[in-house]
Amino acid sequence: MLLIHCPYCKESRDQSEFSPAGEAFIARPESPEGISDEEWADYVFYRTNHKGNHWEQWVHTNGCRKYFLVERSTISHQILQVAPFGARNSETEL
Amino acid sequence: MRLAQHPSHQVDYSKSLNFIFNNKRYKGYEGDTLASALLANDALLFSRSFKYGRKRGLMAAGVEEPNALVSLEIGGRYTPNLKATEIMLYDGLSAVSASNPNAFDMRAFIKPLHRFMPAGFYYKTFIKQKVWAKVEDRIRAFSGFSKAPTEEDVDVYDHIFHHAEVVVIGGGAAGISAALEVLNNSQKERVILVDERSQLGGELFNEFTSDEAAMKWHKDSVNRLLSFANEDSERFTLLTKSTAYAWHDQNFIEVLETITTAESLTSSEPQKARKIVHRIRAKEVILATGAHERPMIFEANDLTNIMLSQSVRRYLHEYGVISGKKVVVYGNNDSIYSTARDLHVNDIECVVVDVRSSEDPIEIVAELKDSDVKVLQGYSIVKVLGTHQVKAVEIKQTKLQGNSWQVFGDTQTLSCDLVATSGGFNPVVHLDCHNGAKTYFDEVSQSFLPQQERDNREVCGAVAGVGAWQDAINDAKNKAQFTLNALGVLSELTQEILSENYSNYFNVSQFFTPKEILNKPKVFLDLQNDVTTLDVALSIREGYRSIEHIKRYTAMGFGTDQGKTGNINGIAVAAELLGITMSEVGTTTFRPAYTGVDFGAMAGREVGDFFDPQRYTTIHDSHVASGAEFEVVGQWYRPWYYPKTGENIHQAVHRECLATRTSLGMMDASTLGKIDVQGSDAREFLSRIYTNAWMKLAPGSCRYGLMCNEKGMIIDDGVSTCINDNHFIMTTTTGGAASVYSALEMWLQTEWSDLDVHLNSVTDQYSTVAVVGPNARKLMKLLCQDVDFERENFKFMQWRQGTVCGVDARIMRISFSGELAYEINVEANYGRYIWDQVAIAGEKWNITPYGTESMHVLRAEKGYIIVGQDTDGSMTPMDVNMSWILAKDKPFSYVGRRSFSISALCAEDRLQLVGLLTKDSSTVLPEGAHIIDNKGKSIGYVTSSYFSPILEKSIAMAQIKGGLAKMGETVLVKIVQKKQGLKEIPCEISSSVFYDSEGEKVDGNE
Amino acid sequence: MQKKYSWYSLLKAGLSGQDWDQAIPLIQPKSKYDVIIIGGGGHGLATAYYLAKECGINNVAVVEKGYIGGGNTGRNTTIIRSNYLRDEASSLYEHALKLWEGISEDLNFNVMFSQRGVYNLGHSLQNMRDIERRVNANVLNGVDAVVVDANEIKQQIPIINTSKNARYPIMGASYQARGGVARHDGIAWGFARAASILGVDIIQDCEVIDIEVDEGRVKGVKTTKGEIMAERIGCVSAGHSSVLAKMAGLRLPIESHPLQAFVSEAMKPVLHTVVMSNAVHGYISQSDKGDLVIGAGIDGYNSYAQRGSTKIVEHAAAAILELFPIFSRVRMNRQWGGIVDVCPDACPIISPTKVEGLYFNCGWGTGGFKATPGSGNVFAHTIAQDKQHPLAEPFHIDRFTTGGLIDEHGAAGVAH
Amino acid sequence: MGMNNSKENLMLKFASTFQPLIDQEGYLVNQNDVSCREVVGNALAILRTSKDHEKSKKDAKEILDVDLPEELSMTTNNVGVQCLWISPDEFWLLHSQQKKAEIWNKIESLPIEMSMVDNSGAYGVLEFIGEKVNKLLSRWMSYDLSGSLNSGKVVSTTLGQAPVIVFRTSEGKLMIMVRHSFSHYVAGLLKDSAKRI
Repeated sequence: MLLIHCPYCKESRDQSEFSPAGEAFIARPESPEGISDEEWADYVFYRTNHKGNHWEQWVHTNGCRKYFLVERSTISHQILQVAPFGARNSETEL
Repeated sequence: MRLAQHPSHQVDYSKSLNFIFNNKRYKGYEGDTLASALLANDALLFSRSFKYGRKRGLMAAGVEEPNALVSLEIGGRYTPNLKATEIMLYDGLSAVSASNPNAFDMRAFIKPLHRFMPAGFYYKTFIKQKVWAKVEDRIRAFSGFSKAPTEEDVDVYDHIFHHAEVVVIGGGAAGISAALEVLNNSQKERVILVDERSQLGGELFNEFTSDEAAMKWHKDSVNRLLSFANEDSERFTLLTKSTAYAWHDQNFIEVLETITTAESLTSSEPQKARKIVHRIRAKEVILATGAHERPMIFEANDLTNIMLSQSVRRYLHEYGVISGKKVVVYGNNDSIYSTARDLHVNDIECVVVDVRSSEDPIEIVAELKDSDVKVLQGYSIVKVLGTHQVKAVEIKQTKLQGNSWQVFGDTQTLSCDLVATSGGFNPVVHLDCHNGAKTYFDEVSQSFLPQQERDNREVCGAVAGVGAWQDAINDAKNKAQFTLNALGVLSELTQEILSENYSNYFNVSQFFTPKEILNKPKVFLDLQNDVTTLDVALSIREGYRSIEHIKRYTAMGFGTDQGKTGNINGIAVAAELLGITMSEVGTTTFRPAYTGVDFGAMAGREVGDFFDPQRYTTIHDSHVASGAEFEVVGQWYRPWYYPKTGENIHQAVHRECLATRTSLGMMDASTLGKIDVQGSDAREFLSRIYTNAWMKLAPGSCRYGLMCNEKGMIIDDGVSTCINDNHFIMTTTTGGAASVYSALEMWLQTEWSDLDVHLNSVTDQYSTVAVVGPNARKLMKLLCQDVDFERENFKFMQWRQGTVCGVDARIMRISFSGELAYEINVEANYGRYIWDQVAIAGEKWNITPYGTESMHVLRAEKGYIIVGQDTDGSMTPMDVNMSWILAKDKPFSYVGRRSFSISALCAEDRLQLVGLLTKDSSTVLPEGAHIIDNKGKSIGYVTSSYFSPILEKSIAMAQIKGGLAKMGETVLVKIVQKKQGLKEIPCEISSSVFYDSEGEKVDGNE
Repeated sequence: MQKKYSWYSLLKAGLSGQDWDQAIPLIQPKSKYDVIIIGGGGHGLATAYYLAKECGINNVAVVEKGYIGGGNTGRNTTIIRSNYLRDEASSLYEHALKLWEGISEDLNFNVMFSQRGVYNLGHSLQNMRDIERRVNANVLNGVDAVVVDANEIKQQIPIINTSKNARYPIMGASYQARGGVARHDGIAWGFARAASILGVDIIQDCEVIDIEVDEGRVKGVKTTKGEIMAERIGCVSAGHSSVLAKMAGLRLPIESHPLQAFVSEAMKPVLHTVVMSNAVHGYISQSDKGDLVIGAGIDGYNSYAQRGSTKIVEHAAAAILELFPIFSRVRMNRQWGGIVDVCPDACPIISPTKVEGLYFNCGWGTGGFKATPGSGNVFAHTIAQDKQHPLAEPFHIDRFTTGGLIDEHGAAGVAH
Repeated sequence: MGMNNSKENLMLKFASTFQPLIDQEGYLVNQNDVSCREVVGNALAILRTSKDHEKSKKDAKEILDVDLPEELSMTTNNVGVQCLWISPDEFWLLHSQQKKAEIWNKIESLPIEMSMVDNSGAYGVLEFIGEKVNKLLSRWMSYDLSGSLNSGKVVSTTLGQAPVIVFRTSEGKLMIMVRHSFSHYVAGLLKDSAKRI
């Protein structure tokens, strides 16, 4: 079981309080009608599915109900850092 | 036999216990294990092996024991496949061998055929599917150890969460020392010490007869620990009879504690759990898990009374038991001399055979020789003589040439009745490897050691390759200091000066795997699964060369002992045969559990009623009182129907539906999800997540909404109420409540954080009583005076705030049946009261409570869909003929809209929801039956089907390919299950609105 | 020439000290092949076998980064059935099941396919509606299936708990008699041996570190054992598909998740069929060795670690006790995890890609083992003809763009 | 009609879902080392605040006379309204039924970006007393009760599979708020585990 630090509660809690919410930094297209089916499919279905350090979304379901960002190794499960939502918009840019 | 009493013995000679093994009565003492007690009674045969059914005795004294499998007790306390070495004796214990060594055994009977049944035998035989199908069950009958239980467990199991700064795993010399070092040098840090045995001390007991200092250190240290446990229980927790069986991510450690050893207790309502799983979240972990001794290998090494050297010592020291009078102690490391010395001290005749020809003999060897103990160095056992039990050993001279062992010279025979062997020690690295750590092969100790550096973890003592108890104690203090530093606790290290009487057991020579022995039959590596050196050779010869392939091909290490003693010899043999080093061969992966964990313990109390929460409305008890049958929806228990005495479901539903359509019905609608939506952007938010328009919905009104996901598929629906321009209350389906709520939060927080909207779940805040039927208005007028119920003043799809029977209520005029209906929402605590008041006041109209089944019929008569029944996650609003609910002119591209334009979602032959009327109106279609085309292929299926009491005919809804364009066409529903009577039922595709298509009923009477 | 497995050869070997040939020869890669299959699991080895046997392409290499059958092939609960809901899926899985029924003879290697029947339990009214719908669809598609009620289940499986008061009472089930289990290593080794006999090179401990693409066409692979060229490359690496895709500059509609399983200590036979329950997430059968083989649910987070959350395993144990209370004192012996490649519509991708000559067979999620021979068979033809095998057509990767999903999730969840 | 349409004696009509589960003295669990009883008569208002935390604090103080706590803690004002931190923009005002009207009269004056929701009917409040409270709860709670739940601390977590709010009002007293629909489940767990501590 992972031990996850909630950036809003500012405490580490057992994984059972949280729910994973998928890969991070997948923004909804500004104007869905303006893009091709390929681009739409890429947003809805396609994923990078990193092997290694991976940014993902978690929600503190049974806690403060906030969504936040987690950088976690999908190889070792080690959590490298967490961030409140919107603190960064991509793996690099802060 | 039992030796004279000695302070090192951990049995209480004043408490004698009776027990039964294989139907024979025996006596033992408190503190005995089943194994030690049987040895004391000279009962040496324990069970039979897996493949060849060979008779087997004890090899070890702990959890590494491969042979001594038994089942314990009977009935609700019957437990299969326990190791006799892990069962603490209690009065009245009753056990039988997993497979009885004294009964006839087919596997042993076909001994002459064994040579034709090598590893991988079954891959090469019974290749015809038909033949395999015939023989498989007969072959299966031979497999397995104990019989399965036949009754439900009478005991219960608990889980307990712990949080500690330091967890020390292993209560031997190192573990004790480490725990003490941390406790002595810190103030508030919480420490947990875990040990699998009932007495702290581990292997240290083995030193007691030869070393006063060991006994004294043990006594003092254990007392110190116990006083910590008693005086500062918040800070120090001592878990004995507790095995750390798994180490998960972020130092989450699971420990199985055995509470009641007396399995024969007979209480139906146990006051104690049988076992407890402690789930420990630790900051720092200190591993002091020790090492398992491994045997030397030689021909016929599976005969009874061939035991591990340290196990012989352990039986000697802890239980005062020895199973032989004339012992050959054989091995490749210094520990064998300690064993010989202890035997000699106890006046047991012994000979030492050491494969190593020593240049500089150590002190203890001299001692032994002085005391006339025969010591043969540079000799090896090549074969054991005897039918089932050891009678003698054949030895030959041995020398190491380069990297390979040579065996030469004449064969000598030494008669003996017990062989104690030691091939070195395997550090117990299992836990460390559970969450990803690696091992490396250490040439000095000839063993796989845990990787050096690791965050938040230290290893000390034997598991770290430290081979003398004195060193282990100081090593542990050292590592404990590192742990303290990691916790930011500053303290001074003080080394302990212990006895001079010193011997390093990890002086081990290279694995003894000479060709002369590897090529012999019956040189066993895995005794439980009968894996021999020849099997490993065959595996390699056939190209299964990876150690994982060898394991799988030969089944080496698959037993209940998980190869704790045998695997490493298998790796050594593989290395020898492949001509590579042991570290190149590597180990197989270590996985939880370190030792077996009862399913019951894994589940804990989350079984039966606690397996999953049962959620009730505040009106539940009333439903129970009126004899309702319940339907489970998500976690909710909803009334399904309310049978009167003698009624079946059809009669009850028929009555409920007619009463509702003709007069008055009532239902508990409290389980629907309710989400309070507030903020200046509440409207905008609703119009983004629902497909229809919300900007103009006036306060005081309600509106139905359909929710899709980005794939364009329907996921939920419900009515939302406009309280004011900035405040709405949304209802969701019962099953969808949680997922919808978190989906909405996700949109708000991750995509639309600019919107000023707050969501709050108010599902539990309200009890909802629906009053349904032509007489509903009359009833409401009775119950509530401060609301004007006249139809033109309180219209359909409106709501009013009022007082119902003195309780504040939000009354919504909405309908899921097409009848005049009101939903009374009150604070949950008054739900039961309102329900009762409605029932009383409704009596004059024969008000009838109805459940989900009637609700389904009533809504189906009107063609209203149920998300999850008429849709399945792959239906668009167009598919269910609800294009009318798709707003065309919303500026924002609401969720799912973009997908509607994708080609496959606009295809004409998609499954579409339509009505279906059987030509014979009395025939009710089975739900799930398929509609076929003229080729007999499925073109859709029936989603909902009922006999409509009010229409007195069968009605159904179905998904049919291109169905919306096929109105009026006749199709065939094919019944393909014998039970339902094979037939083809002609039906007409119709509108799915079967009743009151003009919608006149919704205003009720007057 | 490889010795054929038979009673005669067993007898001979028994008398001559088990002198068997290498079933899986130790081979160094050549510099060029007609086809390279990346991934030495069941699906990859099957693909190579059928390329050689049915498509006349023998110059094939299977490159495996570890040991063959060491991934999901060796980590699943070996359940085999074909009673899927959608026509496209059931046709594919039925094709596989038919191959299973003859595979041991075809490969001259007993993979111990045991057709002991598979029950899929229903615990709610909606479960039962879905079961009715699925079973009827199966029968119309010529797939053997039947709906059984709680009493019939109890008769066949006396140790199962059919009490109405259970938290998730058993209301009924779908039953497929031809379904069952097989020996997971057996299918990998059987295909490997048979493929080697037909000239396929199986190269273990050979990790692909890059896929070489030139002007939209695949050229070969860089591996830990050097560069290997090929005009056509088939990727069959389950959980690692996204990693390979990245090497070729592609993305996939796939996430890798942990899926866990565990076995008990071996007992005398007591459970003679396969029981699955999606509602409580417990899947169980008893192996020929006698241990209970139990599958758990899937973890929600991405992982390549081959381990998952404790909670999921413990829940599976609880689920099994709901169904079989008598197993409470039986002990879990070993627990492990695989990496499953999950597709949004719970159906596989068997498809060419934007890169010419590069094909992917992935996205099998939790259902891959049962498809092993069928998957390899249709993928082999897809690679050989550079055109999807008819049964594979619906599983083109483009379906995620055109919307032609094959939703096998069934009911989205009970709701009223 | 003989039906009581007045707003008097509402308590007569009040029925908590814990009511069928408690003993005569109102206890779910009543042992010498641990006790658990339901505390009725509470009202609960959920206060949601804007992104401008400072302004929200000011408004809450001025309009509602409550001090918004920072992170996982609670405040109590002079008229006994307890304000619990649930999330950065969510605070629960726990108060007596008598205070309810008073608080709700102020809602009109709340700024638009703040909102309030009445959830008085949604939760049952349980009071735990005794030295074995942590021991009992640690059977079902992963949270570090002994190490982290100091007096005045508020955490939302799970008890078994039920979402709950836990807070320690004083050294010896711990409160848990349970959604009504989970009351049978939670009561069952507590009674069962209490037998074996």
